Amino acid sequence: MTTQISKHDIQHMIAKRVAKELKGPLTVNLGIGIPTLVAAYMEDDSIYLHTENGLLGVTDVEEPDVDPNLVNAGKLPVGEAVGASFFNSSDSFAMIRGGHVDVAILGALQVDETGVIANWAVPGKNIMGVGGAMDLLVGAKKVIVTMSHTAKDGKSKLLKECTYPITSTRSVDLIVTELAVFEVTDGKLRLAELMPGASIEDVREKTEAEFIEQ
Amino acid sequence: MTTQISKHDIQHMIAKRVAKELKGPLTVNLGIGIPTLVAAYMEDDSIYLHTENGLLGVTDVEEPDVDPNLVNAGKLPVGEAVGASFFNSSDSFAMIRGGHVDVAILGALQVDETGVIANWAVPGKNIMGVGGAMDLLVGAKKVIVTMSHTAKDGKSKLLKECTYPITSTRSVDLIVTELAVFEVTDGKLRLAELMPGASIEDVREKTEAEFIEQ
Amino acid sequence: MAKQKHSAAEALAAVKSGDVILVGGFGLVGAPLTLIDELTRKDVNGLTIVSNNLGESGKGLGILLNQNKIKKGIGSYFTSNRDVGDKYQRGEIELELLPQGTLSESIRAGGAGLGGYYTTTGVGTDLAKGKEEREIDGVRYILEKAIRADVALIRAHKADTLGNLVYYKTARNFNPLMATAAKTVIAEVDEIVEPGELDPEAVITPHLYVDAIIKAQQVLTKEGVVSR
Amino acid sequence: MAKQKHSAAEALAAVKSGDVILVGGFGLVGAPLTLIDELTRKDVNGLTIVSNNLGESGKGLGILLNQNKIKKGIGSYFTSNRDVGDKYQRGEIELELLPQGTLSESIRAGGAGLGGYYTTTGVGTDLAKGKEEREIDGVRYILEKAIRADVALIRAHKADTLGNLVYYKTARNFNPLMATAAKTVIAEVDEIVEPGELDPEAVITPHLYVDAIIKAQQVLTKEGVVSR
Repeated sequence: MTTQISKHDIQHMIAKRVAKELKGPLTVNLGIGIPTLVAAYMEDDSIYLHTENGLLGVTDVEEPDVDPNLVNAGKLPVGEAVGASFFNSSDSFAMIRGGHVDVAILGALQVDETGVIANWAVPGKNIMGVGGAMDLLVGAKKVIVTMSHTAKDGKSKLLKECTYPITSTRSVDLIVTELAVFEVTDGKLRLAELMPGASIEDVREKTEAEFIEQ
Repeated sequence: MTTQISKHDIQHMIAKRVAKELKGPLTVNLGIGIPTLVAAYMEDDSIYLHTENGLLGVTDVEEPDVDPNLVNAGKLPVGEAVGASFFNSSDSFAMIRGGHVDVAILGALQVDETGVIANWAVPGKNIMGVGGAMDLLVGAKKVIVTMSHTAKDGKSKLLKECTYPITSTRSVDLIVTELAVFEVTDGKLRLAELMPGASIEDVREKTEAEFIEQ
Repeated sequence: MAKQKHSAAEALAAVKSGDVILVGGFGLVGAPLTLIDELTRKDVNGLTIVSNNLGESGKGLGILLNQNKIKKGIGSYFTSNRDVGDKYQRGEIELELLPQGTLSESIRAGGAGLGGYYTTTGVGTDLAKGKEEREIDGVRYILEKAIRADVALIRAHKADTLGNLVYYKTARNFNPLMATAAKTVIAEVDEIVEPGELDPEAVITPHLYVDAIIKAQQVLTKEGVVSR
Repeated sequence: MAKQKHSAAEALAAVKSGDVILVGGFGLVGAPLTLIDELTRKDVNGLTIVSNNLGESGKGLGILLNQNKIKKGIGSYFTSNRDVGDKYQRGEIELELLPQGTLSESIRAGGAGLGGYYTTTGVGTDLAKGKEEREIDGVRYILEKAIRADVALIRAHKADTLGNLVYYKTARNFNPLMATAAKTVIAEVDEIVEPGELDPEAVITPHLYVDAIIKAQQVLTKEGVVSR
């Protein structure tokens, strides 16, 4: 149907779409992967990036200015904005868990049809890492999920029910894939938008979860 | 028996005796009243005074240097030592409640014969203030109580049982009055020392609590 | 943006009757005197005030008290204002007395999204009455609940225009905690500077906590409270 | 006094088999690399390590892991070291996985003398299994217990000789919390200065928390970990 586009292009298309959602002033926490790419597309000066390892005011950094002790939650080098502040991990998570971060943008392995996500563990493997995912899910005022619409095996990642362990009982607010944008309202998915090049048939075919079409 | 000495002199005698107990390095919190006077008699350079309103490194201050925004827990002007630090109230009480303050020196209205004290409320009056008393009692590694041996009506303040509401179930470690020094061990008072000019008969007569005489 | 407000009245626009209000300060030190003064002029009542003390007789929060605008006080040391006891005696105010460490920890817990916590402070005393007690690893604790509010009125030393705050000496006290635990946080400061002028390592209250800033007009000096 | 030690070995003198040890850092950033290195040379075992992660395969705490000195790991992200999973599979290590916010909050709670606290994080998930759940004011919380330790190994930027500490950028992370929650706190720093050289308003860890200080010899640079 659509011409094959690269994984790189898909990721950037999703990131660009998410960036459109962000109207400042906002404090935003970006997860690892696609969410990190969102920063490059944000156009509003009054969006402040929070990273849970202890910085409000994350910026990009160019190679000559890389500081090994200034990194984001993905352990990638970052810069600090004018007006930034540093704090310890419990103060950082107090911001998250206390509801002071406006938006969290996260990746997910699965989303169910009520907007509950699984993004930290796979059954049958040892449960080895959770990081700040559960904290962000309960604490952020708004949660946006970015992910590919289907898994490597072609199966939908938008399911009737998550088969992986859930991250929180809280429903996310928005889901952006390479095919569609879904809003979650009253525990139901609603197709808000088709992504460039995607058709409603694509979305129907590749979405196991029930969703409202308009 | 002893010649009448002034309240001022009594207070300073008690403060001086308490100061002898303090061998640095120590972090010490001084309560309001007689405890505040202890500072003047401390001779060890490595004693650091903590005040629960947010300063480690309290010093005396002379009138020209008084800063209205630099006070101790009694709201009296103080100075700051070289190497001092400021912190907020919850960090300050985390120090106290987390067991990081070595010694608290407090006043008391009553002490019972197990070393439990009452120092924050009087029955029949409205209960209006507690401040940091209960926090210091549970948290300080060592608690030293300073008080006059008897109340204004002449009755002993060292009682079989407190008639006022207790501050904590924890026994204090040392009690210093104008007549005697008592150590508290295994929930029993032991007379450790007579104060200058006091006789054992004085102490027996004015102490309702059971105590071990040697 | 535009966190900087032109007047205390503008900054207090969101305050309404029935609100729970955190007020910083340890006595007058670190108290938001300008905002308190303005609050006494505002037509609101039924307030719950969370503050270490309720001012002094006829001063600061003491004026608000005498205006009968305070329905309930939560604090650790009401003794500093004799009017509080009189009002309590007459049944005109509800009071909740907390150990000072519990007051500060509960406000922090509110800001950090916690429901409550177990502390040893107060165990076995009159202030533990009605509170759940439990043993954890052989130690007795009581459950204290988090405190959250509609509004926080705080005092800082400097703000940048983004809302980052630093404090001054022992005027810090409850203010940084209160900045985390209210829906609307209003700070009065000595000076407002440009972003970049505060050291990122030394910012105490990051700007995401702060909604409005005004310059202090009532200031504590050696000679007492002075208008400027 | 004499908090300043001449060597990492001297600083670690108090560490013994069976100890619970807090280790600062988020990956290598803010990790006390010199002290970890020395710990791998020390003849101790049966350690419980509380740290966000257990190093990388064969690096930092990863060496200690491969030496079979770690009985139990408490952290939020063991994924950074594949050896942890293998050892766990073979039943050679006990693991307790906590959300990162819970890990940091529990350490703070330990330092503050609390028994535990109620958090919404993890409610309804596999990580809530076996944990007490309760509703407070209509919200579901789980009980998390405080974490306390025998020893904390932390990384700071500067210390004064009294033991006051300041940190550097995102190398701060867990270090100031860990400084509050152990009986013995050992800090490695870039620089040791005289009292009075650190701004009292900007000290992050007041000296009462710190027992020993050494100068860092293993340092994270753009080129990786370098001995100096």
